[in-house]
Amino acid sequence: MAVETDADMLVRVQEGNFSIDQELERVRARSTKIGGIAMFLGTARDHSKGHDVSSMAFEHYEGMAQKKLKEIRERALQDFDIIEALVLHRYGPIEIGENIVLIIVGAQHRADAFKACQWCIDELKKITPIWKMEYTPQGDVWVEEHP
Amino acid sequence: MAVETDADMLVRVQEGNFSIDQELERVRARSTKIGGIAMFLGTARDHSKGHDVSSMAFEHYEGMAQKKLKEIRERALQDFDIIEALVLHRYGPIEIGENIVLIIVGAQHRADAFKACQWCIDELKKITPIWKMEYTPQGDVWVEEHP
Amino acid sequence: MFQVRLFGMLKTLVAGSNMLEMPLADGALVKDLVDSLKVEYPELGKLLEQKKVVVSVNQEIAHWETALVESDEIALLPPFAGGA
Amino acid sequence: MFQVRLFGMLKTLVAGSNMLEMPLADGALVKDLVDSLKVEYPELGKLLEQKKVVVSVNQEIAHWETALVESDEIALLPPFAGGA
Repeated sequence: MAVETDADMLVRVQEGNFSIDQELERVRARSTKIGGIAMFLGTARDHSKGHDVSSMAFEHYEGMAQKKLKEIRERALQDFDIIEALVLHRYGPIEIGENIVLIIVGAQHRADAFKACQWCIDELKKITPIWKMEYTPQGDVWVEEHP
Repeated sequence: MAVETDADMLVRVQEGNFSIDQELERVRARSTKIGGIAMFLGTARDHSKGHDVSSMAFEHYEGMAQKKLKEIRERALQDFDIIEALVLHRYGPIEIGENIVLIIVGAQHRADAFKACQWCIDELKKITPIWKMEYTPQGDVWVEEHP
Repeated sequence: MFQVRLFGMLKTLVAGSNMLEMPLADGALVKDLVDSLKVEYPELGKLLEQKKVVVSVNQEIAHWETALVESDEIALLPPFAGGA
Repeated sequence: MFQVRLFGMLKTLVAGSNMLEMPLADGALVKDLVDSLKVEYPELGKLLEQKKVVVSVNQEIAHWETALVESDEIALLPPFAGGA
């Protein structure tokens, strides 16, 4: 599979869906030393904090969101013993069951890959200017995950 | 994507490669309550404990290997707050960079998915009768990961 | 006039607008902006006061002592909720 | 004759064969099998003694006190190395 592997493709905020196989190719193409790849895929649940959700939409701060995801990738590469990391987040309307966010971390060993992958998604939630609107039977709600 | 989702497809030892997107479909199709999916993909490294590796091959104990992977999936479903788990391992010759093992765990929340995914791969290495032959410039070696 | 971008639920506090304008002098601090907002948009002011909403300047989270110029890209950011 | 399956590096200890046969009586214990193996295949016996190789009976790891019958599926398992 021929895919672009430049750093810009490894950090993206995009409206459309993504293929995990294709994104994986970008990471594994970086080195034949990769032996363990940890991934996190966030998907749209039909339920949230006790209420039903019919669909959702994400809004991002164009520019700053990309900048923060880039920071996350760079800090992960610096602070963990890993070889490559990819961080993607979608924006716009998203149906139940669809992909929202993807983190892929390739390392020589699995423990490092897992640690870095968990750190990336935790950090993404903390520092990335992205907001979620949930459409529920009771109305539309902006979600405050970290009040 | 139409894929089989019966339990047999969620635990497999197979010779051929697999598509992560297709395997993911089996897990996410189980419930719209899934919000976090943690995955581990093990790939063939060209380097191992200080020596080069040109390719490898896995041998498994047919029957017992499947039985142990099934046990791992069932214990994961029982012991962790997760919704579905998939465990695949390849056997036969595998080239550098190729897929070897895949774990996918779907949960409502990401922390549970990560914990169970890590447990599955750790447990797989401990209890599954699978052996690795490494082909190296110095000759062929049976690898003893847990001597 | 300083332009201030609004995101997420903050837009609902300002009649659905994603931007507001505040009259400030170059060199004003973020806390001066917050003080002005408290007067014009009490609900917004309260969220800023409680640090539930943070101010970013040129795409970085700003301190209340950060000095502003009119060409700065200023935004008010409610709690983030990305990542699923 | 009891048939004993061999996996991984164990085959290299028995001239590349993936199976060996041992004369044992029904009701013999796993430790009796190990004792016989120590005589016939000293290298294999040593690995069993050191617990580097375990015995499985009907696809479950067996204790040394497990009793065997000829129809059991018996195997010798060297250290596992699956999972990448």
